[in-house]
Amino acid sequence: MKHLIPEFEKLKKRYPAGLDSALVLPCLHRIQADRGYVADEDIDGLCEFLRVPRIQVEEVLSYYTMFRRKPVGRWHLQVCRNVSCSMRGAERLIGHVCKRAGVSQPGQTSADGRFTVSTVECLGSCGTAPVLVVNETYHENMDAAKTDALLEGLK
Amino acid sequence: MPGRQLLMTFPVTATSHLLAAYRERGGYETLRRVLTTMKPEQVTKEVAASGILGHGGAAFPAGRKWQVIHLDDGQPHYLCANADEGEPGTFKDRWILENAPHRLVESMVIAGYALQVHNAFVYIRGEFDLPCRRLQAAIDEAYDAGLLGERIMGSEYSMDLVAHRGAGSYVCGEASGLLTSIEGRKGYPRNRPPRLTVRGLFQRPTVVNNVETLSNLSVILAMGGEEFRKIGAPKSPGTQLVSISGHVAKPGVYELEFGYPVKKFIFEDCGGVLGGRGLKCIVPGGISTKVLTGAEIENVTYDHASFAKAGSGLGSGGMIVIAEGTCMVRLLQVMVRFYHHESCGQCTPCRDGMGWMHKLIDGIVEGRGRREDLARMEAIALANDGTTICGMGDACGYAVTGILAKYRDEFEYWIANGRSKFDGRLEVAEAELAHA
Amino acid sequence: MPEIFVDGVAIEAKDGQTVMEAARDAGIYIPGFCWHPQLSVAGNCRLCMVEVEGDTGGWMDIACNMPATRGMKVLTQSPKVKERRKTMLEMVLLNHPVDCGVCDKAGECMLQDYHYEHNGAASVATVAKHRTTKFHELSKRIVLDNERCVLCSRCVRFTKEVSKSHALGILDRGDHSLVRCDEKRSLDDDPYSDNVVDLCPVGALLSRRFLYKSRVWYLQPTPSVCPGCERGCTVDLWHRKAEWKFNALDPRQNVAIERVTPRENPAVNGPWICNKARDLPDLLERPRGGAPMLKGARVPLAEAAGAARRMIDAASSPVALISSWGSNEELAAARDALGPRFRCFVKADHVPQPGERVGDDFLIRPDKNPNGKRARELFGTAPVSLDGADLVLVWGEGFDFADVPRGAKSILLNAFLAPENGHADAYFPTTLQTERAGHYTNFAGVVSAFAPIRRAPAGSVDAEALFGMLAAVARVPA
Amino acid sequence: MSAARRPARAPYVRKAYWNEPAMGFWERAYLFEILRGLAITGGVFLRNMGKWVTGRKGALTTYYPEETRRDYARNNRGKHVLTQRPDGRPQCVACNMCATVCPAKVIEIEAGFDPADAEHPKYPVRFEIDYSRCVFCGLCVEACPEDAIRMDKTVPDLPSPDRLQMWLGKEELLAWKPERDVAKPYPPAPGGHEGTTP
Repeated sequence: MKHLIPEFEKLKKRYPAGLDSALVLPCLHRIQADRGYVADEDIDGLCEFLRVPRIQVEEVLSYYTMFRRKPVGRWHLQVCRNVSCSMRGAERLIGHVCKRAGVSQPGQTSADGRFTVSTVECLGSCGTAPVLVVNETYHENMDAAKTDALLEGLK
Repeated sequence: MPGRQLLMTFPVTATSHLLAAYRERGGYETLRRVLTTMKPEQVTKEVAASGILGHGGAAFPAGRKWQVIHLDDGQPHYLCANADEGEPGTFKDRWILENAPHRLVESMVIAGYALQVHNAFVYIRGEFDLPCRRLQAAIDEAYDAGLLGERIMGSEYSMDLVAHRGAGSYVCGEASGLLTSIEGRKGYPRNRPPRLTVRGLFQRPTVVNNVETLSNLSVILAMGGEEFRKIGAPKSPGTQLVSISGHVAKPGVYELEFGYPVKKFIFEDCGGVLGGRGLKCIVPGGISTKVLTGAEIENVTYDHASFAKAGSGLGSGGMIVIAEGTCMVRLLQVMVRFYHHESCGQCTPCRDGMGWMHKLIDGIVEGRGRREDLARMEAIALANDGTTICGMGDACGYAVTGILAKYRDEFEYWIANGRSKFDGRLEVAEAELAHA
Repeated sequence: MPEIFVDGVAIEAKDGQTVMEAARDAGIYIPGFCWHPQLSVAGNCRLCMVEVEGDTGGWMDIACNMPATRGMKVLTQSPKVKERRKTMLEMVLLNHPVDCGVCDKAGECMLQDYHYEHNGAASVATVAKHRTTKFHELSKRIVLDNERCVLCSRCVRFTKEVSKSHALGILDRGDHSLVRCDEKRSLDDDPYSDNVVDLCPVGALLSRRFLYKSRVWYLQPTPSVCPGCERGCTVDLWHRKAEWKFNALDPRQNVAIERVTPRENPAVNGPWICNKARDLPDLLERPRGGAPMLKGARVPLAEAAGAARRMIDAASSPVALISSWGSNEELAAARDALGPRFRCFVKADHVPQPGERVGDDFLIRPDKNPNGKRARELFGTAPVSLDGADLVLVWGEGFDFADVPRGAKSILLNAFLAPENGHADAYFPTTLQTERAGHYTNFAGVVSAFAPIRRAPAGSVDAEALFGMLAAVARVPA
Repeated sequence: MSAARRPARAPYVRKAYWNEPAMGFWERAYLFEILRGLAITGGVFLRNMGKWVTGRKGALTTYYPEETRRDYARNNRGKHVLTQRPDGRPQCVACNMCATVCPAKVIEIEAGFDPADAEHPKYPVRFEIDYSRCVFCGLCVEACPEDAIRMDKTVPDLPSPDRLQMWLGKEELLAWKPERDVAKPYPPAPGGHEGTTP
């Protein structure tokens, strides 16, 4: 993460002076975007940069669902299974995505490391449910045919 | 569109969210007027006069919240827009962030000026990818155009605005949890007192308002508080962005003037229930409000007083329409699973109660249910009522007691027969979807 | 000074006090797991819910975060409050294993007490308990049983606010939350870590030292003072009650220090002590000296004392090295006995060991002896000098016998087994602070008392008495 | 407490009971009753002695410890046993409930920590019962939360001139054959609850 420090320095300027711990979340987001997950050495580097105790960063990483400590498949497929999505066919979609991605149930990574499938709670896309998020991009109003076409394109 | 439009005033195109398009619509003119002709106290007075209620769920008058801040107390104040829209069924703020980010930015500068804030934040859901990018782009545009940063529009006033991404936690949508999250810690809500307007972000006075509430500011300042008050229902001035989803033909975000008939809205503006089925019930404001049956919303109009009379609330304006034949046991299971997943784990009744309820309802669905389980779930919901640090305990309580009170027969049927009274599914058949 | 009413009793609350503090000061006990007088308010156990009577109906909130305001009417025993407590305890016990039988906290567990007092009913839960890690090693000294944990966050707040090691945190969320040490295991380096064991309201945090050693109701605390440094923290030494003494098992356990806990003392250490105090058995239960000796030969006390007397009589330039571990009483006796004839120097019995924290701004002081201040008051602060001495009286440890001038005689008073015991011309095994009563004066002048927990071993002699024996001779002017 | 400070009390009146035995003249004369008692005692003594001298069975005196009685009641509380898990380790978790409840304080347990066994991390390293002081009250059995200690019907044949030899340790207490205990089979029969199997 050392190469990101200039970027973090720039970010720091827009936050209140001296309150560096506010940068924990933005920095972790940036690190994860860079590496795909947050590694041990990133935590060390971040603690040193922001002068926050290590346990605070570990707590944050474990508390928020978006942060990962381990790498996931090349394409991270997240299907919302909350009320509105369930009402528009998310339960069907989860089964379908699992089948197409080659995993037996959500939470797993396919054998070839291409897909990781997980279920999430409400992504704020209830009006365009069901929603499938590939890495960070929303694909809304999904059905079996659209899913097939989408997954086809993800190599 | 039903009633008067304040925010959704323009056709959404590929460029309508950009600064140029916003300026064409007259954007940032209000800010210029405010910065050049008004004193901070006057702005607050206008907002108080408008009587605007918070659009985040608690419906607290924004003006009253602001008046707690003492501008001359010698310490920094912070302003925070709550864009952590995590309530299932709600996606109205997403519409603003995607399509009118500059309106939020302008309004936040106005609010910041009124509260003499020099550091403002938009706490935006981490999952919102496109809204995050659009908002960040808008902020960058605004910085480049001198609408943010040092000496805004040539005035003496400076403010920094940051789009701060959350990382996936429902509880961070609660104001104090949100602030704790900005501080770089787990999003644990905090005990009151002290109120956030006394000791909020980094123990400084902080105002947290919903994105929609803040976005309305430039409208209020443009037309004047008294004028704004005339729009909508008597005790609920203005409009509400309603996000409607579920078994409805035309889901999406609609702007409703307060006081609009709900039944008319669902059946005329939104095209009625999906697949031509009857209306079973609606969840009026995100899943944390009590459900209202089709009969109960017969004469309800869309405003706080009317919904309170019907025994529910507007919440965050996320309406979920539920069609006839939907299994309420499964629906509650999904809701309780959500609450269990999102409980932050601070307070005992929520931490343990949600897990307990989740186990109980899973047991019912798996056929191990007993009649006492329903009473137990109600007792757990009651134990959460008003006993937790944040409102999540109450929220779950509303959802559970609301459904259990009105659809108890479905639960008893499942317990007695080991299967759903209907087909046990939440979703409509694919054929019906295709029909829609 | 707002006046509030708790259960109808008028109470004067101090300014800025919460209802919880005001009520406790007035002797009204409001239960709570997470609240601790020395820690910040977390307000997460929700057990201290009280009802406040208002003009427009009452309201309920937690007492620990409720500022006492004038005229407030608080009810701590109303039916609503009792019902809430009962439900909260039900929730707490939902995933608690209730394995009191094997829990070291049983007998002094807040959850046990509260359950008996405020709930008392059998569990209403029909769902399976949530299983998580047991005996997770938080540090070399502490194990954590996550199933017993009630997530009150006292330990976390302790490392954040008091010991400032920031070692502990709560990972994950909801009912899967786990108290954990950071991955660098900072708790190993926290010299105050064992306080979290006392802080834990249930038996989730356990000391490896005390793990399964004894049930607490077999033990009794005796007030004592930690001799680990000049802070002189007041501690309780827990040892077996006389009526529970073992007949078949190891009789040494009947007199052993089973554990050490802080004894709250706002003037010295508050409710905390450092880990060195927890390890007092290591310091005080080393092998003992045995019997008095003359040049390595065991002799009766009277004979050794007589020989020592003759040595002192014969000496022309005797030097005494005074122990900074002597109690105030012993030091006074030593001055009476030795003062007129001896040149006396105060000696440091113990110096910081490698790896030990030398000093900090919390409790640990650099001088690792309990009574150096009093000793220096009585015997001066001059550095030790043995020039021209023909008799050296050494009291206590920490002296290298190679430094005794050639030809000089030596008298040694030492409690522990050491090679130099046999080298000294006269050796007296002395008693320890666990075998006699006395007082220490700490670096700030606060005097704390300690009491015996057991009888002195046969052959050992109280230093105070020994100085009395030697005094008769020593007082004679040269 | 001195007599002066004792509060004044009403004089003692003996309470009369409805079934008060009424003594006749001869009984109140005492001497005859004493003689009658001596005759009974003497008669038993002579009869016993006669049986013993002639080697016949039925003498009431048992020459303990050379001779012990075997005709204990079926539900006699005799020697303690420690029940075992299927792998033969004691069921005891060293919770000390038995030792705490014991009115004679004859049970002493030393606990050990076995981190490898997550379900039963606490186990007794030593478990000692002093039969010289045991009163066979059975409270230890009542107190045990794990059904780890029971009282066998056998009698602890522990006569010894030395008190220290009357301690039984864990190994002796564990020398128990579950199949022999018909009152409470162990491990419990599947489905049925304990104590009903003949």
